[in-house]
Amino acid sequence: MSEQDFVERMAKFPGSEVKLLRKGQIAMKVPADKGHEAAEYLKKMGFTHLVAIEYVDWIKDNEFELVYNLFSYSSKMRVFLKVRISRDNPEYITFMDLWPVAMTHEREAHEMMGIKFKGNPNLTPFILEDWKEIPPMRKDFDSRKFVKEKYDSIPFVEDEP
Amino acid sequence: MDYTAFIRPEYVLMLLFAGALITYFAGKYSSMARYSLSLLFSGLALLMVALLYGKNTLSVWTPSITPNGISMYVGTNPLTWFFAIILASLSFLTIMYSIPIMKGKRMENWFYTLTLLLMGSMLGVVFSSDLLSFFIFWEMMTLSSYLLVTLAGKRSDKAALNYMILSTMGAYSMLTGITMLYVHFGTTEFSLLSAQIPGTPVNFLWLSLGLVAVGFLVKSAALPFYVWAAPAYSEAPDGFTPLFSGALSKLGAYGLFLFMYVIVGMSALIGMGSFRGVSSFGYAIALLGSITAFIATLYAIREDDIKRLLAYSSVSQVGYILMGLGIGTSLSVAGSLYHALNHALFKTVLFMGAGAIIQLTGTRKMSEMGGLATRMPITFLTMLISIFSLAAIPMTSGFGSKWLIYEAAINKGFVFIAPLAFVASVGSFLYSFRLLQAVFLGQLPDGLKDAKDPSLLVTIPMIALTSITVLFAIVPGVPLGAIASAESYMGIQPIQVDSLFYFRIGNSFGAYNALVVMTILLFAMLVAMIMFAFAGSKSKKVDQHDTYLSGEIYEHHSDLGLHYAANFYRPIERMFEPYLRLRLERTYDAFGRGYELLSEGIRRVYSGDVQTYVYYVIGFLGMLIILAGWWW
Amino acid sequence: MVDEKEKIVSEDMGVQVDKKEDIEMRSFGTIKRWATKRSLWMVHYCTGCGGIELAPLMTSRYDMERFGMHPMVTPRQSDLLLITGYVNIKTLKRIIRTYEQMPDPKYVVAFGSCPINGGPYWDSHVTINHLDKYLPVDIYIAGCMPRPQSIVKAFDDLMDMIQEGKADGYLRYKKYYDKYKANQEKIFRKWW
Amino acid sequence: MSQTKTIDLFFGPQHPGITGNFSVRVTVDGDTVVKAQVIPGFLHRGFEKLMEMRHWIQGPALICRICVPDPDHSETGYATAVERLAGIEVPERGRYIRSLMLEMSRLSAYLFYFGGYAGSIGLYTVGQWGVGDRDYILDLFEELTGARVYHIFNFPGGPRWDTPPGFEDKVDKLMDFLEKRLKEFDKLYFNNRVFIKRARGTAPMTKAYAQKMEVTGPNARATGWAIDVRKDDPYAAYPDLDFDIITQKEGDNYARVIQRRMEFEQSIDLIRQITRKLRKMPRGNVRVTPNPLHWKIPPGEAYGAVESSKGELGYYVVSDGGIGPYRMQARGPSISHGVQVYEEMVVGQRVADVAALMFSLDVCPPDIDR
Amino acid sequence: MSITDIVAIIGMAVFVPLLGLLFMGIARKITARIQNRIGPPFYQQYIDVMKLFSKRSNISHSWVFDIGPIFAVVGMLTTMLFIPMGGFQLLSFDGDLIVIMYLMVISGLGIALGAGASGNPNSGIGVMRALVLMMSYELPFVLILLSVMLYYNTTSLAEIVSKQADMAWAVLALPLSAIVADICLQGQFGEKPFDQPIAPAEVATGPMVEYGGKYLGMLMLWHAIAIIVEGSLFVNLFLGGGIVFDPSTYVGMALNFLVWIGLVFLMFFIALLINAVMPRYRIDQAFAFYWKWPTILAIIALIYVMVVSSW
Repeated sequence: MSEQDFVERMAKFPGSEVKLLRKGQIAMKVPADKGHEAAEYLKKMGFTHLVAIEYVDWIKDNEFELVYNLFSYSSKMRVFLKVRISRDNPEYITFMDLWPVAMTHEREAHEMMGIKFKGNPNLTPFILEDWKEIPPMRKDFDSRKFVKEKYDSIPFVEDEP
Repeated sequence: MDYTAFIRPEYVLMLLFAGALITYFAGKYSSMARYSLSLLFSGLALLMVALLYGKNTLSVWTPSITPNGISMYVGTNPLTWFFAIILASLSFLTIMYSIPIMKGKRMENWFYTLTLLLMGSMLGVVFSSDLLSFFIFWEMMTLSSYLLVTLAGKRSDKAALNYMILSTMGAYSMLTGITMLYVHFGTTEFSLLSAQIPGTPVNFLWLSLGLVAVGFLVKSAALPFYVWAAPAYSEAPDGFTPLFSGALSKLGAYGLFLFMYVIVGMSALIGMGSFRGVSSFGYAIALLGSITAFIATLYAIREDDIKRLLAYSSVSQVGYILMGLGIGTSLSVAGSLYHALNHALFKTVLFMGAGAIIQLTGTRKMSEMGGLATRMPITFLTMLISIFSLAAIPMTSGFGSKWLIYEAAINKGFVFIAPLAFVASVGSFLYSFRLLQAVFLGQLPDGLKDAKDPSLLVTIPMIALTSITVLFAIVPGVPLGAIASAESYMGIQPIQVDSLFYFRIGNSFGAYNALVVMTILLFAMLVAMIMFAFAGSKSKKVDQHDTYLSGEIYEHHSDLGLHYAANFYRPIERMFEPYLRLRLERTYDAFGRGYELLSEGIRRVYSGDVQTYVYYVIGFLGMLIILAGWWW
Repeated sequence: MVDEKEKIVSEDMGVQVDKKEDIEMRSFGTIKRWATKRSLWMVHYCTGCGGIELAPLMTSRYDMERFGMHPMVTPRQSDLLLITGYVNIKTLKRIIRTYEQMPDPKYVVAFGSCPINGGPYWDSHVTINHLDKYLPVDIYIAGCMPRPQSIVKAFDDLMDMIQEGKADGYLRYKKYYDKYKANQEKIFRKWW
Repeated sequence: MSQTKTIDLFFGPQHPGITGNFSVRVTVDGDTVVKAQVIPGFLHRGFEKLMEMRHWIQGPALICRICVPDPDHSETGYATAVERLAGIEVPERGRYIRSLMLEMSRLSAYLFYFGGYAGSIGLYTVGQWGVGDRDYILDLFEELTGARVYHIFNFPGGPRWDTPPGFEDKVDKLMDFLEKRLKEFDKLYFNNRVFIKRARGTAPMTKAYAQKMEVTGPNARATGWAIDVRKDDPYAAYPDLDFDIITQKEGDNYARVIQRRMEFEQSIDLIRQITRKLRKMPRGNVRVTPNPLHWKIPPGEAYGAVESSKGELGYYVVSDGGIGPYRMQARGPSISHGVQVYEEMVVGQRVADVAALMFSLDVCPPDIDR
Repeated sequence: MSITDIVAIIGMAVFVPLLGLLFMGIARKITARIQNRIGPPFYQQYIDVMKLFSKRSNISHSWVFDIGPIFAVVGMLTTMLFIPMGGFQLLSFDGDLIVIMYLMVISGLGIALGAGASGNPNSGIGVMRALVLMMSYELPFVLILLSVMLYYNTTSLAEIVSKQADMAWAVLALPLSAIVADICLQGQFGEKPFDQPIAPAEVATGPMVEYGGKYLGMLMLWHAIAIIVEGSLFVNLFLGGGIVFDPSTYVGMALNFLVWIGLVFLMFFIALLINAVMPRYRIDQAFAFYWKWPTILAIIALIYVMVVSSW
């Protein structure tokens, strides 16, 4: 099956916007409420390998983009399944039922971006410890300002006269 | 008044039986009277037994009710005295210890009455000098100990029943043997019997001695009959277990000593067949003893229940006593008697300590305790020394006895018995360390933060017994002196004891000089202490949670378990599990079930709920009758 | 975690004098310090990228066991704490716990640019930029990563410092204990 | 704290039985693990955030620090992603040099792996030999790039410069040496009866489980599942090289170690192919990069993956047309087999095998933390 | 007991730890050479002990924790004095092999107590492994001891040594026993493949987890003595106690002593070589190993002795 066939088959999924990015990489955008359905659809097409769940903060659109990076070992194709959710109340459903490893990726996205995944029982602190600020990977988190305020303000111990 | 006239064994017995009765009625009204009277009677009895040292008496009493003039004989001799002093002192100390431990427990009054009764009947067993009174006291002892086990309440009923049924089985077997002896020789008095033994047919001796031995093996919980021991020891009231394990289990060994060496005698025993200069009968007992020691050790390694662990340990240690007893040389019999003494000393302390800890923590599961060493230093130290004695560490008297038994076994070239016993001894390090680790070392649970040593009435008996253990480690000659006279009474060449110094035991084969070993140990201890105290700087005490957690922070994890106590020896259990699955209980159960099927008809007559073991007893009894009938 | 008495330190460390330690220093000090410098056991702890260069250092090419240095498992047994690279807050907590479990005298060697001033992670939200605000460091090794040769040189310098009594990080930690603790508390919010 | 039936052991962060600054809390009943909880994050530096504040060309300087034992794969993964996004074609010689570096890096990582697993079961000599031999590879890296560990050499557009003269011969000589050493390792290690006894049958992973849990790399191949990014999503010079995917069947510790040992041989073979090609090729043209300071990349997104020594290592790069990445996210191989797979597989193992399993899966904690 | 005896005892008590430390230092050097390294100087171990004792602070969990190192040194020091050492038969007539076997246990139990008191689960597991390992190698070892005791018809180690001087060395008379005993010696030394109790990657040095400073220094001394004691036990049992020359002259005595040192080192050296090229078993595998082949071989050796001695 050629790349074009895949694009056509994906385009059949209701509400999807499909784009062939380059050789072997396809982007497919679906509405947020159809994300899980689309993932199932793609999994049936042979995209069995969930490489990662990528998360992008499109602060201008006030949206988070979740990119489910799927790969098919049978046809050596890759598809970025994209859904966008609102930044104000970031919440999405878990994909753990399709790919168990999604649990870890979702844990990470929850911690770094503050997205809640309904159905994931394990959204506990993962990499950070005692983090009280806004999630660090968000675009509005200014890391340099934070460093200045937190670490650079601490005095040296032995700067005695 | 010449009170020495009253220092006779029969008066000891009378005192105790009367004392039991008085204590019962007095105790109904006042607990203070109960405590003081039971202490008084047992103390008095202990004093009298102690004063019996070196005496040889024999009294006859012919009751008018016996049809053909059977008389009852009671007397004392070195062998008897050796056991009597152990039994009496343990009974006294246990009663003392029970006062705080049994306070407010179920049927407290009965406990003291029965304990005095048990003390009387145990002393009766060792003092009796004829078959009939021996058997009567034996049964009294079984019954009173059975009742004591049931005192703990409902959960002990099944254990007590097991104990009773196996004891009954042993008693029937013993009775058959005794009857055979009586019918054959026409007398019950020991010395008369032993005079007639030479020249008796070997088969007859094998059968009668074997039947009698079953009764004793049951009591000492040797291999095929050990199934009652663990449940009975563990379910019995905490106040009774020290006596049960420390004293009562020795009587099986005493019985065997009595029948093998006093009644039958060494030459007749050898005449029954011998193996490398050791009588075949004795060899069988020794083999049984060593296998018991080994198997029971494996069971003890698996236990998490502190009393069951000690129970299996008891079974295993009694195995050593049987081993020395069976080999029957001068060294081994001395070792066996010495080990009986040692086991009485250390196991009593261990069960006492266990009882105190159970009372404190409210559980018997060792994995739920921990870190008590610094909170209960006296209990810890006494139990530690007792455990050293149990593990035969050379700074305690427990080493001397095991050393004698090994020497004897190796001297005879028993390549099966000696390694088995040695590995069992290594196994005893395993289970005794587990006890230490789980109860005294490791992390202290929050609930036990304000634990402290039990009252003086508990600690004094423990300290007393422990100091004897340490003392005998330096002067093993003292107990061995008494043992040597017992040996010569039994017609065995007495062990040579250096009467001046009491330190060195040994022969051409090997040697053990207790004084040198102890001196060097103390010297090395001094060196190490000096090194520890003066080299390097002082150490700072840290909290129990300030420990190496691979750098992790303790406070970040609320539910940490750091006390390694449960399933301690999992790797070794995994290796033995397939073999230990063939538990003997199951064999008995299977036997019982088979019998149940056979006696379907009888089942209709009885109305239902009858224990399977009962069938087994009935069957065994029938078998004995058939056997005995066939012989005559 | 430090007693009042222990805060007093000897004179050749450039601070106050304690009689007992002073005597000790004079009598066996030289031998003790010689033994200490020739037998530095380090905690088996790779906190960052620098740990990768410890492996060649421990093995046949650079073989630091020649100097009596080798890794020990627990902090209780060790003398030397190597901070091998950037320090993240989460790690810093463990480092401090480990450091406090080590017996005196103890030394800290910091690898690479990151513990000095943050290195390439100077603007990262989790790496502390100056390690010596929280722990006394005896020797820094600059570079990313420092080559094994420079690490060996650093250890050599540390040994000289120990012999001269200048490696006084653990004494400084005691002296400024309150200040160090205050800094640590500021950064952790929830201490332990 | 109430006394429970189980105890908790911490493997890490400061523990020899761990593959870096990482922590596992195992709950043990007797000596069998009943529960495990992975605690990562000790190596977290926020790379993805830092990258957003850097230029495109500054990437390799930072990105190589993600996984220390195997830094070239990180660089190349990032470079591949950016090249795909910008539509850059690397010259052939550049691609071959890249492959050469990757395979050398794989060799050095595997030598580390052998030592690590052997160390976890007590055979320290392998570690000493292996790391000693690894230093020769580092010497060659130093000759080629000027650095021992972090090379910062594989930029988007190609390697920084061409190989120095005579480099290919030196590489070939080293390969001969390593091949000889491998025979000694066979004697000492791979055929050691105690090693086989401990490793065989320990913590087996089935192919179905590997597929379900997205296990990649040698761990997946050890179960008999023939996947390899070098074949599935080719990059660098791999489409032109001749090699087959090696697999094992059992998927236990033994298979995982032997899988690496086989791939070690394969890497040596690949390097020989590359040096043969490099000698024939004209020198010079290795790189195409526009002016680095004003280099802008059109908006879009791309993913570039490489087969690192631990599994699939990929970079997802998003551009909004600026001078640096809008978003960059790394997909480390350990994110699957270092967290969930490990937590599940260690249950039922003995305490003795907790570290061994960790080393045999070759968990690389910085992959998870980043 | 004369003054010379006391001097000899004290002299030995000082000399043996130093010798053991030297052996450990040489061991590190040899291991380093096997691993293609230069290794520390041979006197490194002395420096380590000096450093440990000069630590400025030590920690303790409770007084039971302090018992560990004290008992370790006490037990080994005592055992040492009852073992013939190259012609020096200090107290070996006052305690036979069984006494020695049990004296050796004291230090182990002491360390176990101290380690347990530290309340660290790692040390608990380490102690468990040590005890299980002891139970593993003790079965074949006891069978071997029995074969030697039966062959020479004595349980006294001093007697066994002197009888070997008259007859052939036991390693020639009972080769199978010697092989099995050497396998057991590997476990007694705690060298790989039987170093489960201290396995760093598994239980982080097991019983020693919490010990540092002077505590660790004392444990190191204990280990130093233990090497000599265990090696010497083997040398006495199978290599004639190192007595080659006529012990009545001073020169002969001195030479015998040197031979003894050499033979003990030889045993340690063999163990080291195996140690350097072996990973460790799991503890249950070690147990299964010892209770299988060495035990079967030991039984065969025992049968051989019984057949030989009954002739």
